Amino acid sequence: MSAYTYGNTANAAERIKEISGVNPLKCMKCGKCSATCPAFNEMDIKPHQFVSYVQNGDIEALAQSKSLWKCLSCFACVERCPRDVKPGKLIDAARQIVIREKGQNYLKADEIPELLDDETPQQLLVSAFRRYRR
Amino acid sequence: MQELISRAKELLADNTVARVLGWRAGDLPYNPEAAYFETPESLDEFVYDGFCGANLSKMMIEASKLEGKTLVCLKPCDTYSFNQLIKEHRVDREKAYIIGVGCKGKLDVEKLRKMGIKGIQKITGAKLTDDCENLEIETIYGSKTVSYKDAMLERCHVCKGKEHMIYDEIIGESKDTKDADRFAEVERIEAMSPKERFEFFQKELSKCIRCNACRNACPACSCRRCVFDSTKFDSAQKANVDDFEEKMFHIIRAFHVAGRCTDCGECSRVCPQGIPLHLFNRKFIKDIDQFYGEYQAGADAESKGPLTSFTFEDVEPGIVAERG
Amino acid sequence: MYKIKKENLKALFQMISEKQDLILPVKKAEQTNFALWTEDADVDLTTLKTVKSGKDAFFPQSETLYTCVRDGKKLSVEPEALREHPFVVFGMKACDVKGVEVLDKVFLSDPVDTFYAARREHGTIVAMACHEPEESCFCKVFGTDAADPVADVAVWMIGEELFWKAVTEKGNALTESVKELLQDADAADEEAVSKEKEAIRTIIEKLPYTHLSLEGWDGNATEEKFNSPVWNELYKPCLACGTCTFVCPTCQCYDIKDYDTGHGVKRYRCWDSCMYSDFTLMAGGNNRTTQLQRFRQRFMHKLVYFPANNDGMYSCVGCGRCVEKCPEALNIVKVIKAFEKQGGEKA
Amino acid sequence: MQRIGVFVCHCGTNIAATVDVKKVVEMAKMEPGVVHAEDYQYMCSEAGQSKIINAIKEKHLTGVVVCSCSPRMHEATFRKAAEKAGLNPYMVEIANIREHCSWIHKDMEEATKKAVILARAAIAKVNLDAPLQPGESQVTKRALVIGGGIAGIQSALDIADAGYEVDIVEKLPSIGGRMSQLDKTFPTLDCSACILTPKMVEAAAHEKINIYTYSEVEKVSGFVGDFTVDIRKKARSVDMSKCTGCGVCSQKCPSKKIPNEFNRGLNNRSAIYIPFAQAIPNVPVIDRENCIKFKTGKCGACAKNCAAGAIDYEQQDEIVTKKYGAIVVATGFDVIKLDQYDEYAYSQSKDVITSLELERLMNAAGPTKGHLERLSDGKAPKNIVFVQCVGSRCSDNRGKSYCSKICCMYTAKHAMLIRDKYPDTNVTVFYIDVRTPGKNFDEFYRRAVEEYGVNYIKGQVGKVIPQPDGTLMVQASDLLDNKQILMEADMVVLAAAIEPNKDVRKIATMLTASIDTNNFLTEAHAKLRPVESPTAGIFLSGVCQGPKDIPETVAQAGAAAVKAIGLLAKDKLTTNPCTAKADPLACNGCSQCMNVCPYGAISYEDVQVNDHGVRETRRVAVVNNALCQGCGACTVTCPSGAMDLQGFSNRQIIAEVDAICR
Amino acid sequence: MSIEAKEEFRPKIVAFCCNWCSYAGADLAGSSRLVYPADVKIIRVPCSCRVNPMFILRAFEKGADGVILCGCHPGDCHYTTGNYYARRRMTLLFSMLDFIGVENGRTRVEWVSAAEGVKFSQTMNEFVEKIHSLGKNVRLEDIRCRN
Repeated sequence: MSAYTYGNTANAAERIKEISGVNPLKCMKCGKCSATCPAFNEMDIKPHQFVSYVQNGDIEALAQSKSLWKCLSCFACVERCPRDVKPGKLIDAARQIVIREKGQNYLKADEIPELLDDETPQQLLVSAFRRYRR
Repeated sequence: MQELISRAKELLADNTVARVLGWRAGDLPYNPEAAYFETPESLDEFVYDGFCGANLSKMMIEASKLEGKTLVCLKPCDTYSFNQLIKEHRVDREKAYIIGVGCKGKLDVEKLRKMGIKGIQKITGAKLTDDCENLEIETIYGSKTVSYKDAMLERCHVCKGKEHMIYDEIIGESKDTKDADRFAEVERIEAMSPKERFEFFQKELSKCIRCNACRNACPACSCRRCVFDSTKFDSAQKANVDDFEEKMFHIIRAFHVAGRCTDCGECSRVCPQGIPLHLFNRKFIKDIDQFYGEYQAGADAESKGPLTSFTFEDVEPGIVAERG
Repeated sequence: MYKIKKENLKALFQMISEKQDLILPVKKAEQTNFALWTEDADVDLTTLKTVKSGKDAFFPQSETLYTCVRDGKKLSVEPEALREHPFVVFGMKACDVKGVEVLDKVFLSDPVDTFYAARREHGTIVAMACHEPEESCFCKVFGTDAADPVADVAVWMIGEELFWKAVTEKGNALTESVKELLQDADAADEEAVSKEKEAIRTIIEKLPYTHLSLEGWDGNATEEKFNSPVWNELYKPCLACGTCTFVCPTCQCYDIKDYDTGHGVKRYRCWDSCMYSDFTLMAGGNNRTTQLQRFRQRFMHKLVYFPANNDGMYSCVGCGRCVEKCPEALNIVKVIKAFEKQGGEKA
Repeated sequence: MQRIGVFVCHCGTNIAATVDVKKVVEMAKMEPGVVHAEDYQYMCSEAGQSKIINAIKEKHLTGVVVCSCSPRMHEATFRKAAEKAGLNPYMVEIANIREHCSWIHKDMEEATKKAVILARAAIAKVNLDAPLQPGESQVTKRALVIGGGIAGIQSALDIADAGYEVDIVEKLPSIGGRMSQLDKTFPTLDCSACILTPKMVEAAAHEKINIYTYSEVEKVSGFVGDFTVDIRKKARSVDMSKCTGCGVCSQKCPSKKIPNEFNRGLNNRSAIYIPFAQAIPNVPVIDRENCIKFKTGKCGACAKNCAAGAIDYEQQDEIVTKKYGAIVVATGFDVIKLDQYDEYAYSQSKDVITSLELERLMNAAGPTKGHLERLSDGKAPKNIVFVQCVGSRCSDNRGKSYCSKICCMYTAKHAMLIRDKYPDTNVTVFYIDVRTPGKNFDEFYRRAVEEYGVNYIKGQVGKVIPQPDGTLMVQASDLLDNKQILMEADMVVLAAAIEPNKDVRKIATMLTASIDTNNFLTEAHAKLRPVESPTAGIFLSGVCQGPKDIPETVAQAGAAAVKAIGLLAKDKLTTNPCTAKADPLACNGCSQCMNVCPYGAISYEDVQVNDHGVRETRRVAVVNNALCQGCGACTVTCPSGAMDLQGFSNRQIIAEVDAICR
Repeated sequence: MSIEAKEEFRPKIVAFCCNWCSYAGADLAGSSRLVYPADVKIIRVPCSCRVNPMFILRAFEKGADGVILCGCHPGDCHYTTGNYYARRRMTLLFSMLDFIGVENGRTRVEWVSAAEGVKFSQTMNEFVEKIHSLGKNVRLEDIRCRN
């Protein structure tokens, strides 16, 4: 079905835009996303840069970035973005693309109980399921 | 009826009125016609019974131009039309002496025919004073008994009430004949799919012969020159073309009387093809009630009609698509 | 004479319509009118009077005469083809057939109306006797026998059977074409038909209008009737609608109009009514400006002008449709009676 | 039948590049009534117009169709040309084949087809056109200015100087507007009051200017040249003719805890008050909602202490009805509410303020007498952070989509003033872009950076977090350094977006002036008629039309005044001849048209008619052409079609519909 | 197949536009080069209240597949109240057309100001799309116009 890889930049960028519903061209580069980001310092590609990476179709770099996995999905950037660009959604979409590319490497329902510990918040689990199920 | 005649004679005699507008007995048991009576003697032919369905208020447009007052007999529902005509300056209140006549529901000979009754020779029970539930009908093909209710015009089943909205005096008792929901039929059609609705109206309207009886009987359609007879819109077509003309005629006619139509039911009563034309008017009335608050045209002679007024918060036309 | 079982009528209609168009009373939305027969048509032979008479079959309410098509500055005119496909009108009553006779006088005399003539030529009328005449009927006044209609074929519906009698050549031809469905009638059947005729005639004698007198109404009465004061009151309830004219089997007035199709014009004619305020409206105005004049015109035409020009033939056939359908309960009978009464008062 | 000429404009390549104009000419020639058709490069040019004029003369044209740009652009041009050739100007119709066709369609064949159809519709309409004669109406030689800020004052002064009477209606107790609240003005740093007050005084003293303060426009009727306006003079409770402006009443007033609007609520005022020292008129007003006398019936301290006996508790609102020829709208602006911007802690910390509040804090007549101090503890702030674009340039529903235009400059001004007066204060400005298009603007901003050491950081502030010790933690990003910044501040100043005054919608509705989605009044043409409303006789002055700084506002105020003067200088106006007209023979006299007419232009008269031989007296509708504006509401209400609109008649519109659908 | 058939259908759409707002909005859409299908043809009227139901039915009679009326936003009428009347009239008319079984997507009212070129073009794009999905108007056309 999917003929692209995230290396196929044009396709992958389109796919990210489609999944996230975000038009990166709306960004006015104010940096409020980066300003609000609690994980800013752990990221190699900063949230505001994420937008231009998608815009430029440089998805390979995103896929390889640490940021992809450092984003907490707290959505502060989504909340605060004055231009409706919502970098958090872009990151999330990029993450999904990467995950899907990994093919079999999904979390299976049976495996979950073992992985559970009491500390994990319910909400996180549910949202993880929603995002990473097949 | 006798009381009505004596009172009319009195009013003619003391010159309060110059003429009486009522009904003259017909040559069949069910066909009285509207008539003017100018002398007390002529009133001997006066009749008022269940078959006097015609709404005389529209005739008052012409009567208002005559010298002197005209005594006009108006049933409760007719008085709504009269009020509306006053509002539109078409009749002169000062030229009318209104006797509100009692009404226990008007009869529809077509209903009798639908029951297979033919060769009618005599009907009893149709008089206002007849205190019975049934009509006794003698025909060439035998006698029939029919319940009065079953022979009533459609409009009487959704009667607006037995009160006269305007009158100088009232003669005769009226009966509440309402036993059906006024909008039930409209709702039934609304519930259909668009295709079914289209087929329903296509079927009904294809019967239309463009005889203009509905228009000419309608007290709201009182235009001196109807747009469908004039060159104002390049729309004066007389053809009974099923695919458009008839729809155009009936929609526009209903639109022109929207907010002014009192729902007197004359259009459906007079239609020779039995088209339920009142459905158009009632649909507008239902929408108006729902969108702009309940409004009964002719309940008074002053209020602004719903199409000549507005509120800032009116619903958007998109509601039609939204409600599906 | 032939007969056919009621239950086989559908097969009969099917057979007729294989070769010809079949027009007969069909009930649609509770009203019965003449219409083209189709497999699923709700044929209604019991209703005595269709709302409109069957005159549409020969003189349709609206018909295109020719079509102009504009292409740039070029204009082409395409006349409408005349009727060539044969058709049968089934179930007209004696009065309706008489109505066609009246129309013939108008449309077949010089100049001949080719559209009408073509239809008459290709149309066969099967007329049906009136099983149960009604109180509004007064065909006898005009010499019509509802019990024995004069048409191409006459039929009687008695009990479960329909009796069929070819009257004219056209009638014979039609009979031939459906013969395989018809059975020969025997003496008992002839007897039944005679009985039916008698029964009808007996009832007609009892009808309230049967003995209506037409005395004083003829082609010579123009002056007297036209100037009568009776009209002054009589017309007043008239709504000026066209119901009476449109249900009438003999009214033959039409208007000619153009319909703009956007790329040309379709010239069509459609029934008009002398009751309408725009009837015969011309650039210079209207020759009849009041409803009184229009009302008078209709009845004068039926009872005076038409007989004056057609050897005494009235253009009313006593079908009683106007009696039934006038929204204000006015009708030709009331007009005749009003004059009768006024005459009586005078005398 | 008309003799119609069709003129197809190429508009250079604007039309000709997508519409085959030759084809349009060829097709137009096929239409009924068309006796002439040609195309030309620029129909609106002198040469193009003379083509029309020549054709009218040579071919005896009775109607003209120009296929060109929008009629809103050149209808008047072509009508004038026709008039020059002796043709009634209303026999000209425009087919809009540029804005409605060539500019929006890419495919030549498709665009040409559409252009042909649009031409056809216009030809069909001209075929039914009738010559129309415009009427005349009087001009009332007085102007109304709504709003008494710098825009309104300037417009009023200019109009009055030209010799026309002007009334200013100001909602607040004093004229002066926003500018009176400002401390200094950019880029010259002169004192706002010093330059505004003389203008206020001049306006008050001008013999042609009449000022209604504490008043509102209540109702507007009429039309260009002849507006009738109801002005509600709200009860001041002080007799202006007696009051000396001594101010004793305010001092004696026991109700003193009312937030002072003039100082943006940073301090309090009394219930009877003069809004600010330079107020004009210098007459107090009783705020009845907060006055003890009005609330409880007891008190009356002001009346007791007023030597002039000017206090009048019985005073009632008064409605003044006056006529005006022109109306200038100068309703100004406000800053947006910040309650939706929680991240900046505006409602959580007293030390997060708006720039307008800062103006008051820095003003010598302000709540702190001009000392810059924290509102929470009165301490001098050492670190001040400015946040730009708060609510501006937002496409979410919290803010405004537009740039408020003035913030970059006033922030530079504020930063500079603070650094100048308190050199040991650190000033940081977080910006997205610094926009300085204006004379001496960029120089001004550079001075702030280069000479005053203001720290400009590119990057929006993400969050302001009030700390337990009363300081504020500002979290932002430095986009150029690609670093996240956590900065401690004592005061945060937000450059809140500006928005049109709340009342403008109400006023626009009364004036039937159109308004855009941001509530700015719409100009008649974005470039060519920027100070006029599309509604004739209404002119736009100042920020009500769009964000502006003071010099732009004054310039526009002057321009609006000139337009108004141009109108008032005329003795008579020609009225639109496209008015309604009733056919007395078809009129029923039902009054429905009268009920819907917004101008009261329809009355009923008993007239003698001859209806095809029937002579009678009938009650029929009569339209007053001077009052009718040609909306057409009556025409649809009329069931018989007796009421029709000249120039847009029923048959014409139907002919257009037919032409389009065929 | 079906795609081809769809391409062949070019709807006829009549747009009545108020001179003061949506007509100017259409001009703005034009000068901003905001594309919408050529199927839309605009008729200029002084106010939305000038539009008679007869015009709309006439358009359908003559073969229009959709009719849209654009006027000033409620409250912004150049003539103060015109669009309020238009709003009531059109609401009732559309409801009636719906009642007799005419697809309710064929008629639409949209308030578009002079400043809303984008909205104008968006509206037209949407409307044309809608008409495409409804196909040819067969329920209100006078078939005499077809040949």
